[in-house]
Amino acid sequence: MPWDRNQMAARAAQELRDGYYVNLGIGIPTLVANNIPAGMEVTLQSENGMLGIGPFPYEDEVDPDLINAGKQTISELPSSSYFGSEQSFAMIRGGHIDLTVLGAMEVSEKGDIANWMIPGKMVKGMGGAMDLVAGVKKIIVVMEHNSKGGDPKFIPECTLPLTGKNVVDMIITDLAVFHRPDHASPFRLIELAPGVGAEDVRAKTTAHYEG
Amino acid sequence: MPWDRNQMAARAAQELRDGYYVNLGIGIPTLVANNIPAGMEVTLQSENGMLGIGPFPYEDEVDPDLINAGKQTISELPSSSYFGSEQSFAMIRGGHIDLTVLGAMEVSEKGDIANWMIPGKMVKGMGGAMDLVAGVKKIIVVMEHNSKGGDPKFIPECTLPLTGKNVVDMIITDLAVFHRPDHASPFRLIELAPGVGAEDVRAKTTAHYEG
Amino acid sequence: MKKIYPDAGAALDGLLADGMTICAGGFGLCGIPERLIDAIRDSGVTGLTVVSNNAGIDNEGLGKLLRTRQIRKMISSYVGENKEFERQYLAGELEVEFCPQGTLAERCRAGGAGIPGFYTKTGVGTQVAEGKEHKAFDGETYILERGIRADLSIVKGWKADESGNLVFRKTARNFNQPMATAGRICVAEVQEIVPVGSLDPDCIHLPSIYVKRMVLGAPYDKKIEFRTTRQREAA
Amino acid sequence: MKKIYPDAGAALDGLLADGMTICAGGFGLCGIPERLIDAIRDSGVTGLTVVSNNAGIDNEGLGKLLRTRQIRKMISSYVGENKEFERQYLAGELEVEFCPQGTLAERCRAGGAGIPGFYTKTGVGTQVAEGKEHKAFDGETYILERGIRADLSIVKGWKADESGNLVFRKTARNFNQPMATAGRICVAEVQEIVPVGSLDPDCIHLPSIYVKRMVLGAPYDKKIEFRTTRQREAA
Repeated sequence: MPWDRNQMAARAAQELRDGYYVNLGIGIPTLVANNIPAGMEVTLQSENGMLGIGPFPYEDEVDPDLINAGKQTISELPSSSYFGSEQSFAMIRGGHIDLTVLGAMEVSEKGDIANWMIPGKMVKGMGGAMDLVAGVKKIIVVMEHNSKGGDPKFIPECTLPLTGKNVVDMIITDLAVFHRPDHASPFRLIELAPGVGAEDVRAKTTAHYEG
Repeated sequence: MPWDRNQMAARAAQELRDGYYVNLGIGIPTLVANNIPAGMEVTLQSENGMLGIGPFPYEDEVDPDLINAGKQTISELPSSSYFGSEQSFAMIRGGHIDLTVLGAMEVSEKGDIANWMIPGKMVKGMGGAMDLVAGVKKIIVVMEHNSKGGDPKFIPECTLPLTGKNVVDMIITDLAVFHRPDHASPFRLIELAPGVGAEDVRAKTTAHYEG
Repeated sequence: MKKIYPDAGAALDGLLADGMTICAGGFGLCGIPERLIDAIRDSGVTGLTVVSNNAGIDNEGLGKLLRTRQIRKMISSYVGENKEFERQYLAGELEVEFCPQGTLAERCRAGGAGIPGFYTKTGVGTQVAEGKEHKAFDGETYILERGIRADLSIVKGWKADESGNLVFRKTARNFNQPMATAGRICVAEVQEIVPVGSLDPDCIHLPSIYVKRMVLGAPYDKKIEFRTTRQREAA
Repeated sequence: MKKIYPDAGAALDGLLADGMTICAGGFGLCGIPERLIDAIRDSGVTGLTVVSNNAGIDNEGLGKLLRTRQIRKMISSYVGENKEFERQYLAGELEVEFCPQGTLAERCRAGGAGIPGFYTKTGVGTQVAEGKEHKAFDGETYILERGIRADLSIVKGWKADESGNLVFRKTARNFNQPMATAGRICVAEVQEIVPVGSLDPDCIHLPSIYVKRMVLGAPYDKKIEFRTTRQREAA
């Protein structure tokens, strides 16, 4: 049985380590915050200028001056700090963030990622995605294994405009987990969702991978 | 009668304007602070990370955490702010400081300045001098017209290693004031110390200048 | 040297010209210079290039200047949530230069710091890198990005003292800090102006040197794009 | 994740190696990481390259590591006020790379921000420009300067909370801020450690992400290089 959205997020959460500073993308990646193991200290960064994101606020705590990168109202923690966008991205681009979890439309077998633009559709812009994939120490993509139309999303070569080239370290889909130890190595299938067979995954994937 | 050190500083102070942000070098330039016209608001920057330098502290106010770029103890003003060295020099290099007054060993007729190094002697380093001459909007040099040995210091070509090339806007010596409206123009003699003749100045200067 | 102006229109007096470039602070609708945007709209100035992370939403923030067609070009990282923007963009009436968010923040900081260009890994191998100089440092490839200098910066602060020292509040700081430094002149609107000496000199986010003119913008009716909340658990 | 170590030696445990590069905060003797310098001296590590605006004075600050000959190379903007430095330098025992103060601050900030190189006007036409790439932007000439990354940063803060958020005091901030970001790991010593929640989140000078280990260094006997005072006027 394939993993659901929350299970995919839980799988990504297994990659967290005590003391990590982490940036979570919009969508499934946001759910990783609900799956941080008890007793583990993980600090969440928001690229609009905050370290230490708290939960959504209670109705009477909503503050227009306190939002996350998805422009949602949030709350602060006792350990939070605020800073400007130039400092926020100095952190991201300077390699100080340990891990980011992002969604994607396509990932190639070489670790390229496309998640910001579909030509011919309205283009909204890349926001901070290109900075995150270029700067963060470890890049995890969480995405459905196949598109709604059934097309593979882990593919030999991205067809959409790239967000970053040779940057992805791990791919978590609803069917399986792929990982590579460094950016010169190919991806390896390291885990299957319960009841999903390696042949299933192979049949639904066009990318080359090991294992 | 040539100007004394304080008179030279007073002449430099005539270039101040209300609302200016100013950086003063060590030595005679420091005396400019005592000559700010009454009623004029001038804010002094210290490149070690402070805007709004106050006077030297009273004995019981001395604070090791509060020094100027000359490493002297100073005091703060109600309008003071502190920042890091990267921000301090972003201000200087970004053209946000209106005026700097600096000492010099030599200035050339093309506006080059040498004030950091004498080869063969112990070299202490340029500190922030190269940043100041490269970034501040207006550069005023205050120096003796001749060296202790009687050699001209405003000369055709600097003989000492440069601090900056084609950067000086005004030269105030004990004998005269030279100015140029832009960095493509030659210097012009615009003022003489009382009792000093234009021929005196000409005889004691090897640089070409107008007027 | 009085920096305080009676209203946003007065604070912008003499600073606006058709075809100029403006750096604007804010992220989404958080920490945007509302009063100054209104005053720019009322001035009728046109052909603007606006450097701002976002473009507001329909009729809020910079959306107001899009609606009046005063903006010719946007330099932004993300412009969703704006139908009028979409219409003008797809109709070819509005030029857009997409710039990664971190590159945009750094370009403005660089411009303000006298740095005309810097190298970054962000965007290497993507459309963003096309036509830009590539250079290898220690075996890795980087692209050259340009510092941005603007004719004018408009920012929104929380508190300012009378000398122009400014502090921001929570995530409303965002792009206001780098944008303020990139303009040849910066005008700030704030929620509160306090006497000199009221702010902690160790906690000034934007030193007075950057703020040449300011205006008290309060009261503010701050808009929220996505109000997300949680429920208190029953006792 | 405990970041607090019992003493400076413990905080540096496992981080020191001969020939490494260290970024050190401070300006003159103001805001220097005294305890960490002492611990480096006691460790006996040698062949160090130290990036620091100054080199201390005789037997104070980095002067201690010069005296013990643990430093092979300094990257600094100003090294006056140090006889032992002068002796080693003139004897060719110590290598020195002079770097303009603003370029040094920017190089460390750049290194910490993932920028391997940037262009600046500072030093154009001087010895500092020799051998460096020159490039024209909008008709003006600039030189390429490199970002600095170090194996270790050592800084001195005023207060830290238990999570590693750090604030500095007055002009003791100086190079501590950019230096802290340039090291692959940063160790901070502070005068006071306060509980999480005690510091204003809008006024954190160095967010906790940069501070991996810290130690309470108090009590401090802060040295003053030039004690200048004025007299109270008689009443």
